[in-house]
Amino acid sequence: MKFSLPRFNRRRQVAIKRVLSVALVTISVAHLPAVAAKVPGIYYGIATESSEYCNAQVQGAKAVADSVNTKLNVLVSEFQGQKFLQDYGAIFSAGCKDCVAMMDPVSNAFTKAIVDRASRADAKVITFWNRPENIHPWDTAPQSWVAHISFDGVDSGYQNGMALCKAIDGTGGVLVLQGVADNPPTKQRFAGFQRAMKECPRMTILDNQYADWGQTKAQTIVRGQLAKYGEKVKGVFSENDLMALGALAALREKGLAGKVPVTGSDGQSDVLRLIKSGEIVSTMKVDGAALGAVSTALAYGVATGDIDLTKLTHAQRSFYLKQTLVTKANVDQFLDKKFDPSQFTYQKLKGDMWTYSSGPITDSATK
Amino acid sequence: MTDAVYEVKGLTKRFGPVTALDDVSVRLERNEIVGLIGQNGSGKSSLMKTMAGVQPPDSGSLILRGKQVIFKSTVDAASRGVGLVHQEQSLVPNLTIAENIFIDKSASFVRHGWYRWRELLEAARRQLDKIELDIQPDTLVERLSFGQRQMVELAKVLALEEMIEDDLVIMFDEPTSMLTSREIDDLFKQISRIRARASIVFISHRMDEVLTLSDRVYVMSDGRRVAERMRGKVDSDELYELMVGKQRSTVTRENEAPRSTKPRLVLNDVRFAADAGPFSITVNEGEILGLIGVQRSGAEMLCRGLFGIDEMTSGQIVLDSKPFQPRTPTDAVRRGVGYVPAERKKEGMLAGMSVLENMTLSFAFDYAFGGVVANRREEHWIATDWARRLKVKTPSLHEDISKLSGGNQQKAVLGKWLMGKNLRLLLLDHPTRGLDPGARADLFESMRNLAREGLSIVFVADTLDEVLELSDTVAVMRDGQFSEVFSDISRNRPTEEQIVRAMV
Amino acid sequence: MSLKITLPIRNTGPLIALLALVVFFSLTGSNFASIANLVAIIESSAVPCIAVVGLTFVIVQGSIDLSIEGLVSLACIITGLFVANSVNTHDSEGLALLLALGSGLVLGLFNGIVYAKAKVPSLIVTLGTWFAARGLATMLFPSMQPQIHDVAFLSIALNKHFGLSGIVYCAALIVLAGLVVERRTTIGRVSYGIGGDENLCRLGGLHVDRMKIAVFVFSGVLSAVCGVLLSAQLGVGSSQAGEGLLFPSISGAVIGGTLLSGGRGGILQSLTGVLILNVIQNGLLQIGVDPLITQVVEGATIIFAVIGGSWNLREKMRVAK
Amino acid sequence: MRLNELPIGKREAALQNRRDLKHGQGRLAWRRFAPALVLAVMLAVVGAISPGALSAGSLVSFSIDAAPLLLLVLGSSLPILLGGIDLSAAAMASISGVVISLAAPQLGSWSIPLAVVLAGLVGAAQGYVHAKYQVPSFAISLGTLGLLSGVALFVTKATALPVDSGLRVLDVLNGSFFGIPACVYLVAVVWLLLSLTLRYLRLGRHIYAIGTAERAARMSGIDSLKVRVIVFSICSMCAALAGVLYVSQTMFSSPTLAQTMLLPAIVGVVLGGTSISGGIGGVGVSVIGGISAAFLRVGSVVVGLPPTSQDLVYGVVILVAVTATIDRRKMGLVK
Repeated sequence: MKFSLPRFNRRRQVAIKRVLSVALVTISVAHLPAVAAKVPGIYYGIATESSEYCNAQVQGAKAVADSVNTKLNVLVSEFQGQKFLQDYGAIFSAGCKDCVAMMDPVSNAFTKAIVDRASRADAKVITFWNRPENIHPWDTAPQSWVAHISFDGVDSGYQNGMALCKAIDGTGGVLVLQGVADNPPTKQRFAGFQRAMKECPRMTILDNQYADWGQTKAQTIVRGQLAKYGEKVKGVFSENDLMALGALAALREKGLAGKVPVTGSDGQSDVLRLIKSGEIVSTMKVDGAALGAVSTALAYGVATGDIDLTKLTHAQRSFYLKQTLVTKANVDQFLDKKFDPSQFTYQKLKGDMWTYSSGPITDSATK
Repeated sequence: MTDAVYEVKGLTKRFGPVTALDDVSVRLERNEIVGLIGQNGSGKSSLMKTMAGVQPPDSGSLILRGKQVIFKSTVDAASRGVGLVHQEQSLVPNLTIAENIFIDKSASFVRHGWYRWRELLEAARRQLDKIELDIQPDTLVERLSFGQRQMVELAKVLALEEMIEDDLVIMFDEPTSMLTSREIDDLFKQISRIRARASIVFISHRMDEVLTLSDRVYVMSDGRRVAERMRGKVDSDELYELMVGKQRSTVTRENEAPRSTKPRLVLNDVRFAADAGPFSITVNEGEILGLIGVQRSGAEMLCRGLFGIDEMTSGQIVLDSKPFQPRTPTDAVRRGVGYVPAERKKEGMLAGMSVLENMTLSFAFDYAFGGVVANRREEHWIATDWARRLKVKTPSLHEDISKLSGGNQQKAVLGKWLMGKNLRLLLLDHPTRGLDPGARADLFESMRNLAREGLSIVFVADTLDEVLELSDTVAVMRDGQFSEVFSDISRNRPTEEQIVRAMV
Repeated sequence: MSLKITLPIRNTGPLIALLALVVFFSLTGSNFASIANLVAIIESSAVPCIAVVGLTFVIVQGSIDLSIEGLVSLACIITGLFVANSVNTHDSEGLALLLALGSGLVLGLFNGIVYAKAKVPSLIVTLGTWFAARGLATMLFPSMQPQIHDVAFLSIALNKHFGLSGIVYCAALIVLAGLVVERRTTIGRVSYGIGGDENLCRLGGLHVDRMKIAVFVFSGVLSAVCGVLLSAQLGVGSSQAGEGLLFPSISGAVIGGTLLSGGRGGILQSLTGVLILNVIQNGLLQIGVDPLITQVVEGATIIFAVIGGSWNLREKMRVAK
Repeated sequence: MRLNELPIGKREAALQNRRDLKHGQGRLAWRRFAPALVLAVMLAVVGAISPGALSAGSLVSFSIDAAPLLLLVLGSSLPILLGGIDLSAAAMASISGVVISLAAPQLGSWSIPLAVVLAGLVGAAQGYVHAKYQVPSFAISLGTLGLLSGVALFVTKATALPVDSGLRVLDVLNGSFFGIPACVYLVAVVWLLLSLTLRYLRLGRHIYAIGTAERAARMSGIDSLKVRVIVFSICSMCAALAGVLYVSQTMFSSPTLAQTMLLPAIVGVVLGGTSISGGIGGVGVSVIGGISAAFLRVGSVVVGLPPTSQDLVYGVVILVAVTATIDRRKMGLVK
């Protein structure tokens, strides 16, 4: 840095001082722990920090990381695949042999690209949710794409659908709120719902909109739909909890909260509370903590050589995690469930990694 | 000599290296009109600005009604009865007349940031009545004609009358430079009216105005006050010498050799959108056609029409014996027609870009390799050459054009067109506006030379002198038409009276 | 009289476009015109309208405020955390409002000062503040989304008076206040002056910088208000409540005829624009087009709306950036 | 038109020019390097904290990531130089990717020129509507943005389509020559072409003129309609190329592939010192700004900033950088 430029005035000095001070902060941040770590680093990618589900993942991952006293670095995509592609790209290329990376690539489009970079850097990577069905860990990057873990979206859609069906006594038109149009979970959960409709023939779709997983947008849409269909609206099927909350807010305005059943998915604690109070019918509780812990442990194990990648079956490299439908019946056991790091230590998990699995991912599902 | 209303002593003002005012002292008696003359950049304007609180002096003192004062701003000055009618207009375009009149006055009807529209408008109405300007005070200024705006400027200053008990000091910075003769008369009426209770300083380029109007005249030349003359004891030629430093170029012109009779531009019952026309006239190669008329007489429209700005509705134009139908300026320029607009700042020059960039804007690619790839060296060379020939005074061609004086800007704009290899016709709309006599003389000289070279020129004149001095043919305009055309005037010169009669 | 002054009679295009849209949807959409639906439209427009009021002053001055989204989110999460909620023990509307609006005020002030005094283009300043505020909002977000329990607070959104929620009345109030400021105060009028010709205003001895700072503060506070109201509407404190509010607001202003170049338009025009956008969205919902082409139609409609809107402004040599 | 013999010789003029330039521009000189300085500081800081980030390997991967953004920045800086803006660029990149993946089976590599040409046409249309009907570019491009992303969603039925890697061009783009990724060359070429255009072609001059004072520019015979059409079409073509690069990286096309690149692109242009109000700046500096914009984001990750603080830092750094580097004298009024 040339500090003696011609006509170098105060403001610019200040500016650079600021930049440097930022730098110093970051230095202190960057050099915190990293004692006796067996792997260069653990990089866990989440969508956003303002989501309970994401934070749960971090908790789980952190529990494992701590148990092997390695620093856990958290990356945030802000729902931008490009960002992850670049961020992980940068980390990998900065020298990342055998470092551990878990992330949701946000969209199918980025999965392969990220995996390729990982394998080029010989890092160990596990992906969630988004995987094009024509590629698999074992055929694309056997050595570094450890596994793809997901929750069964079709199942979620199906079970919530059935719950809704029950809540409306099997008859009536419902509103469907889908997530971001080109996300696999959007399609999977919808597919599941359609399956439910087959078994519940008199439940019909009044209207079907994309609310992009968003609370505010869902509220606006449902508000409009209520205006359009009024009494005809018997229920709302929402593909995630945030949209369910938005829908609920719209219903409240009409004083319909509790009268018109709503379903969500994810199992946010506030939604659980609403299930107890009866304003929401059901949600699919996905265990973020487990996802974080299992994926981290698995990748870490492979990176350190405790687990031999070549010995893993396909079912062990592409599988769903357990999820449970929460309804008023079983809500209590989830409500006061506290997160307990001790059950998510690497040592604990290494043995029974796949007890959390609910079976392999069938290709047709990711369609 | 006893009771000076306003007096400045040893005023000095510097802008960086330039000394705009150098130890200037001026006195202003009660109810007196003082004329202030000098070339552009001689310091007249800076003197006024300093006296009106636009800018603080570096040294020297302002003494108002016997007390020394320091103006924090124009508002401050106004509140003490010192007002300035700006040369560059000071009206905010998208505010109403009323607001503009009272914008710089702590008036009672805008208290604590709250407007009282009705009172504001009534007050404004009164001001406008004073100057017999019949426009709603709630019209946006941007809808007004130039002259009207000038009048509002005046009203803005006259509004001080009600606010101050003491005598006012009102300064006019070239108020007439862009007005039609009729508007000038109104203005003078106002000035003589308000002198009853105000002392007035008056700047103008037009010697005659200054001499008729003022009791005393100060002459400025490069930042210094070079002379003071009482009315009656003045010889205009002497003053002229004092300010310009050379003898006045005489209006009478030697007979010139008859020019080619090859027609360059032929108009046949041409009408333009803004109901101007029908025009029928022929301009030969190397002929200078001078248009004159009161404002709105259509001279401007003719120019703008020929340049493709106003739509042509009927008739046909022939340029160089080929039909010519300009829909946009681009068409016109492509056929070698150039236009020097009256509103230089808005339409003529690209403020913020360098003189060079301005001059090479239109025709740089006449010199480009294969007409495609710019030949920067060549164009710079040509531009430098023209800048010299037109006597553009600038530290360098890379100077921001808006930093130049009006005259030099105008020359640069002219230069832009002269860069053209096949320029056939040049249209100039009030080319001498805001130019000092020196620059004006330079401009006219170049125009004559260009004509001698075969370029045809159509120009809208400000004054009779101009048309008579420059044109071969004079077309007098009235209500959007030629009311009379005097051709070949270098031989049989019409009298001023003839022309004026045709104008009004 | 003051109306005549500030309503530019020349440009009624957007209004016509809006009416055209309403008519069109009423004819095609089964019950677009139903009271219930109009209420729905109004309810959804309320918050954007508030945002655009503040924004309009900024734009009229010829500058821009991108920080809206950030400020809204920040205010929303702050409110969620300080009224009675599910994640902590705070329970004080007063404190919540104070902090939420305070945050808007401070950041708005920051925008204004850096822009007016440090002479940084407003676009950059507010872009910076946008991200900064978003960062703060995420930092504040606890491990789970705070549910608001404070019934009194929620009633702003839930209790209906004559079929409209308190939010709509807030919006109406703010719009009226905005109109008064726009037309009857120096800040409002001088803002136009600044948009028209800043130098002349300075020459006229007006406190231009103060006015600039003032409007940014105004915009900041109003954004914060949006945040608070959204938290009431959603019943939660969300750190992403603002997402997707910026572009609708700006486009609303632009479509309505408040030119980004400054000095033109005003609150009413901007509101027209916002309404146009909301009517389009709702209308498409009503006539039930395939959700996937909704965006297409929206885009197309915006284009035609602006063309129609600026149609009668067209004239030779006019400059539109 | 000549009056008499030239009073000044070519050589003399040239010499004088050189003198003038030295004298006149010297004072502004450092301003032109300010954006580069900012970048240097960033590099220095990041390098100091995690040296690995500046290793050849990471620079290569960084350049691959930055390449498409740079193309977007280059494209977007032209409309901004005009004093307008094109919000549709990012969406254009996405939809070009879609076009490629749809056309690839039939056209193979030819699907890429097809995409670029299509983009050019759409851009031209956009420019035409903007200029002809005198609609603010902000509004019109906002509409186009919605239109394009909508169409992209619709034609793909909102799915990410694989691009069967039979496209030799993509393979070439993914390759590298002399250790430098091919896409970098692509960016370099575009950058060179655009800077030369701005400096030596009519178009360039006219862009600056319009950006500075459109009315006066037209009065000098500049056809602003034509210029706008060309500029917006160039911008869209650059965006399309960016789309090509995105596809080449992911071998997938998604209707939302580049959606989120709208702001970074504009930030890049501004960091490069191009003034939003038009007329000042150029692609030469924009490219540096683009690199800074991209590096800032990646850098904050590499140095291990806690994610919560990344947005904050991003905002603050942009603010500080611009505050420190913009040339206020040239900008006149700051809006």
